[in-house]
Amino acid sequence: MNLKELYQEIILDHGKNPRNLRKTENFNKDAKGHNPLCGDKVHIYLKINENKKIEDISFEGQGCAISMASASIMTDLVKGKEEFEVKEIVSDFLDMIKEKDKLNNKILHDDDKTKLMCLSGVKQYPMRVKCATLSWHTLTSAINNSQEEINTESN
Amino acid sequence: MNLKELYQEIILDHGKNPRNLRKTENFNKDAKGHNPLCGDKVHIYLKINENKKIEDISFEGQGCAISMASASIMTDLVKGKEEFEVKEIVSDFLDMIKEKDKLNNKILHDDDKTKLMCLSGVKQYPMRVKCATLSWHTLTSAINNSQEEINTESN
Amino acid sequence: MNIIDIKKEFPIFNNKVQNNDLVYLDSANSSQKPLVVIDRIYDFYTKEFSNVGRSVHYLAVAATNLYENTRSSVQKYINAKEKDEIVFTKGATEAINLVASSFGHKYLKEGDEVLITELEHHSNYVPWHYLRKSIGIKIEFAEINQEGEVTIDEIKKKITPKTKIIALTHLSNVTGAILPIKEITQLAHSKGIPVLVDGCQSAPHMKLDMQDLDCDFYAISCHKMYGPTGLGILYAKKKWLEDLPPYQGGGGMINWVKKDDIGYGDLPNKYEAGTMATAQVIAFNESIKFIKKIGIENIAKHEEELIKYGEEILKKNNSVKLIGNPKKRGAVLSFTIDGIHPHDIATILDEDGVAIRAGHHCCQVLHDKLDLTASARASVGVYNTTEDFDKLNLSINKCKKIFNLK
Amino acid sequence: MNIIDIKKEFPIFNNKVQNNDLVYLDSANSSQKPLVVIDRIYDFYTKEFSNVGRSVHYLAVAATNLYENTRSSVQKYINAKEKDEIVFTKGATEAINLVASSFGHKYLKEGDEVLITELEHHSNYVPWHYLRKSIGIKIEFAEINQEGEVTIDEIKKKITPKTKIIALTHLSNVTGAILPIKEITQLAHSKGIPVLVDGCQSAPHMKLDMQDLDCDFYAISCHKMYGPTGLGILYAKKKWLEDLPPYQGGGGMINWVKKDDIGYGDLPNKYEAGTMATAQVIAFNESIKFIKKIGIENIAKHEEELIKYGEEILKKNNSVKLIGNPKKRGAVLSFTIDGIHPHDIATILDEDGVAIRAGHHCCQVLHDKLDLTASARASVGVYNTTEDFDKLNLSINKCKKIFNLK
Ligand SMILES: Cc1ncc(COP(=O)(O)O)c(C=O)c1O
Ligand SMILES: Cc1ncc(COP(=O)(O)O)c(C=O)c1O
Repeated sequence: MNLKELYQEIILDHGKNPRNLRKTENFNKDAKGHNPLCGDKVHIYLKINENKKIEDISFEGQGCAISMASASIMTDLVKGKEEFEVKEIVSDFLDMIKEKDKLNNKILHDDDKTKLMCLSGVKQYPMRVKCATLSWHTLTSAINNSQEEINTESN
Repeated sequence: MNLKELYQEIILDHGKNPRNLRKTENFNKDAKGHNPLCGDKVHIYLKINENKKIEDISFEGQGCAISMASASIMTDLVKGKEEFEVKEIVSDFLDMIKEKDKLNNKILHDDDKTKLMCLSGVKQYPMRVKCATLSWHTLTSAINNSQEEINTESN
Repeated sequence: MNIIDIKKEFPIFNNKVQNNDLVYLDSANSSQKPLVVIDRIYDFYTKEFSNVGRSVHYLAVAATNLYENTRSSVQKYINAKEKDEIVFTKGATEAINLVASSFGHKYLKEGDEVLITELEHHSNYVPWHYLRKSIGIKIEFAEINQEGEVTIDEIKKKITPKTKIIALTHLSNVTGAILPIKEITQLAHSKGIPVLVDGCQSAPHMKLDMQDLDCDFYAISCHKMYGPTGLGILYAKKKWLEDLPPYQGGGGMINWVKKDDIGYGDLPNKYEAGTMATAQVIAFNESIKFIKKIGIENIAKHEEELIKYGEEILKKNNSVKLIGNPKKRGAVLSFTIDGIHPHDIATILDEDGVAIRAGHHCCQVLHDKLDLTASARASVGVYNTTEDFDKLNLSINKCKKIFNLK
Repeated sequence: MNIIDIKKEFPIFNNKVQNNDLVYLDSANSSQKPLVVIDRIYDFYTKEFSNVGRSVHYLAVAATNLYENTRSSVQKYINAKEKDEIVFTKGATEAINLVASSFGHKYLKEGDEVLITELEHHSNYVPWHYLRKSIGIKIEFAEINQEGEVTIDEIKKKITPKTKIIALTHLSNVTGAILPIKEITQLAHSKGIPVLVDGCQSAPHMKLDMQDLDCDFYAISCHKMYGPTGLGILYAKKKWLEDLPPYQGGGGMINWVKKDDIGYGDLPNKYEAGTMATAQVIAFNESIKFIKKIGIENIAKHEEELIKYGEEILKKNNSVKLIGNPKKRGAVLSFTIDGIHPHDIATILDEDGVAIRAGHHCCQVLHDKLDLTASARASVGVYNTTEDFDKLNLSINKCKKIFNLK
């Protein structure tokens, strides 16, 4: 295991000073996520315009460095993207965390991918994978407006 | 262990042809006993006169050779005795089966004691002790007319 | 399949019991354990022990993975559709109590009927009796035929518009009858009735396929299946586990907890309250591997031959009366001897190292029906041989001699 | 008492965990097991295995005696008045569920109050919540004071004429507070209210005396007490066990069974339905012997010194905030570090072989009250040393460095 890989500077920075940690005014979609084991919570707010573009995204929540950094980086990356693009990014990220070596989507720039890959250190810490994926599952739920609260216990 | 001691001729005889296996007419006290583990059942009937003497005793029931022989020998021995004597015999017998080497009561004749000691072979078979004592516990219950059904599970 | 080699994997047979070789014919009560299972418990406690699910340190993560591996193995072994359909309990008894309580309190009301059979073990009767007492449901008994079987026709006859669940054994622990579960489930489902199967006696001896059987609930007892004591399994279709309320409440089964309300966790955590039998679950994976290594078909074939052999030898013994005569007899042979009570038989057999069970085998309703207070039962596992039945027969003859029977 | 010798009796410490010596500070979650206990399980399965209570053959008789011996040992160890007051369960969680269900359904009705505390583990809250849902009882929470304790005065304040049972922990698994159970029981009994004590955290660390405490119910978790997983104990006064209805139904707990009615068995069988955790019960006798050999007073003294040492060292660490400040702290030390989430702490500590727990420790109500989502917890057993706390502190400093804290 490699703590340095897990707690890279960028993770610590985003964990300490999360971007988009606020509540979007006039959000039109949202969802809550929760990890019952450790108590981590996240609430994602989306403002999607008529062209299905994410005009704004923000989140509120509490959690460990990994989960806060993950939410922070995620919100940064998907802002301005279109819904179908976001879905592809999310599933690419989840695949990467689960098993793949790298990100394969054609949407993100290489430097954004590099940022995201900083979260891959979590792969060596099975109990912490949930921390990294909570906000991503919750984003999917918000987009689908499925209203069901995301609960990483089962993921 | 010693099977020959357990299944002595006298036990086999009483087991096969139990004495007093009937229901006393005009009985004035009775009690039921039951061993839930093996299904053994016994119902004891007493006719006790105004002088507290056991005029008649009988039993109905089903069970293994040990339990039938024990009930048969017991009923034979206590018939005609007075209540206080019977109580002493019962407790002496139960003590013997539990821990003592011999019977100490002054009521029974030596040849009756010998008969009773035939049941002591059961001491080497802990799971079978209940078979030998069921009718004795039930007799106590009948004398006390406690109405509670004897259940050897806990004894 | 070489039985002698397999028997060597069970250390219990290395030691004499009261100077005799052990002839263990009490596997329907509980099976002996192969060394791989015992070793797994030992290794887990000596090198890897931690509680599961709750901590993030190395040992806890490893233990949690091992624990969940067993769940996956069980899922595959019984061909359940999803891993989440496997719930660990303390035994088959708890598994049935769970269903009776959770299903019963949600779906049963006064006058509703639960259909069980005369073959049922007390574990599949008492939990329903509780509902009879508390809710006022009725319990109907499908009756046995001359052979000690319960037929599909009998089930058909006993289903009424008020039947809300059918709960029945897969393999009788007394008559050895194997019930036509797949047909019964089809029939029941055609009338919208769920089916619970008590699989205690079938699981160690038959190939299990939940998706083929299509039953709603299936209860398994791990200690009868070459596994550790203190562990059982409830298989339940996901729709039921999602739909029914949880059973016991405690740590690990919640989602969120406030002073005024509580949200329950997802499957299968919802049904696994408190610290589970960690070591036992982890070791049970070895039981499954053990069975798979030999092949359940080979085990079944071996046991079938054994029981046929036992049946023949006992039929030739003029004092012995076999109980039940099912078309296909599972791994048990129950019998009585006129003139010798089953407890006396068991005691005398024990003197020769022959371990059988005597009593009502937790089936008093069945014994009442057969007009018996008790019976003797010889039951087999993968380690038994025809020689064991020879010894049984010899010892029975000794009983007869002691009791002066011919 | 020589801790190094005692530590040698726990084989887990012979192996490195990820190249580190194991610093096990997660005993409140589950304790490690001494070799005598592990060996007992091994020997039982390899040489003596049989199911208990049901068969009359030699192995079954021997196993039954061993099983009952543990019951006697437990009785003596906790100074219960009678052997029949000891009921084996699958865990403390089941023990509390049993009482909540059996007592609740017999004695509680809408509007009645159950008094618990803010310190309670979910295992001593969720089962009462079920009754809130099904019967409509109310659950009152005795509040903690500044130090994280629940005082007798607070209990007095929360008792009303509607209080029907008080259920509370003996030793908090988060703040380490030890509650004045004897005084609370006296107070409660003076008002005719029975008391259930969750003894999970106290049993491994304190001398227990049921007759002195005089509580009505006491729940114990054997795996936290150097015993096997999958086993718990419910102590209950005989009058309650006689009075209350049984919990689970199945084999072994009945007296007679007919198609239309069932009679339940005597104590303690009435509460032990189905095949019990035989091997675990038998092995737990060794746990008790192990504790008795060292002496619970010696264990308590050692752990007290340890906790005092840990408390001092952590108090000196400027970033660490201890949770609770009870007059006498039991074997747990919970804390937070401003700027580092407990899960990050636990992961970083784990890298050095330091195993602690992070989370809400199944006490969400308490964490809400303390305005925390999670905390870190170091807890000790007889095998811990002051060196373990030195290592903990070193690793905490490593966390701080990674997170750029001073
Ligand atoms: C205070 C307390 N109560 C109850 C429990 C539940 O015990 P178990 O999980 O062994 O059933 C625990 C341990 O998890 C505990 O610490
Ligand atoms: C047919 C049947 N059902 C249920 C049970 C109960 O299983 P357990 O005692 O393991 O809970 C048994 C075994 O005792 C059984 O044979």
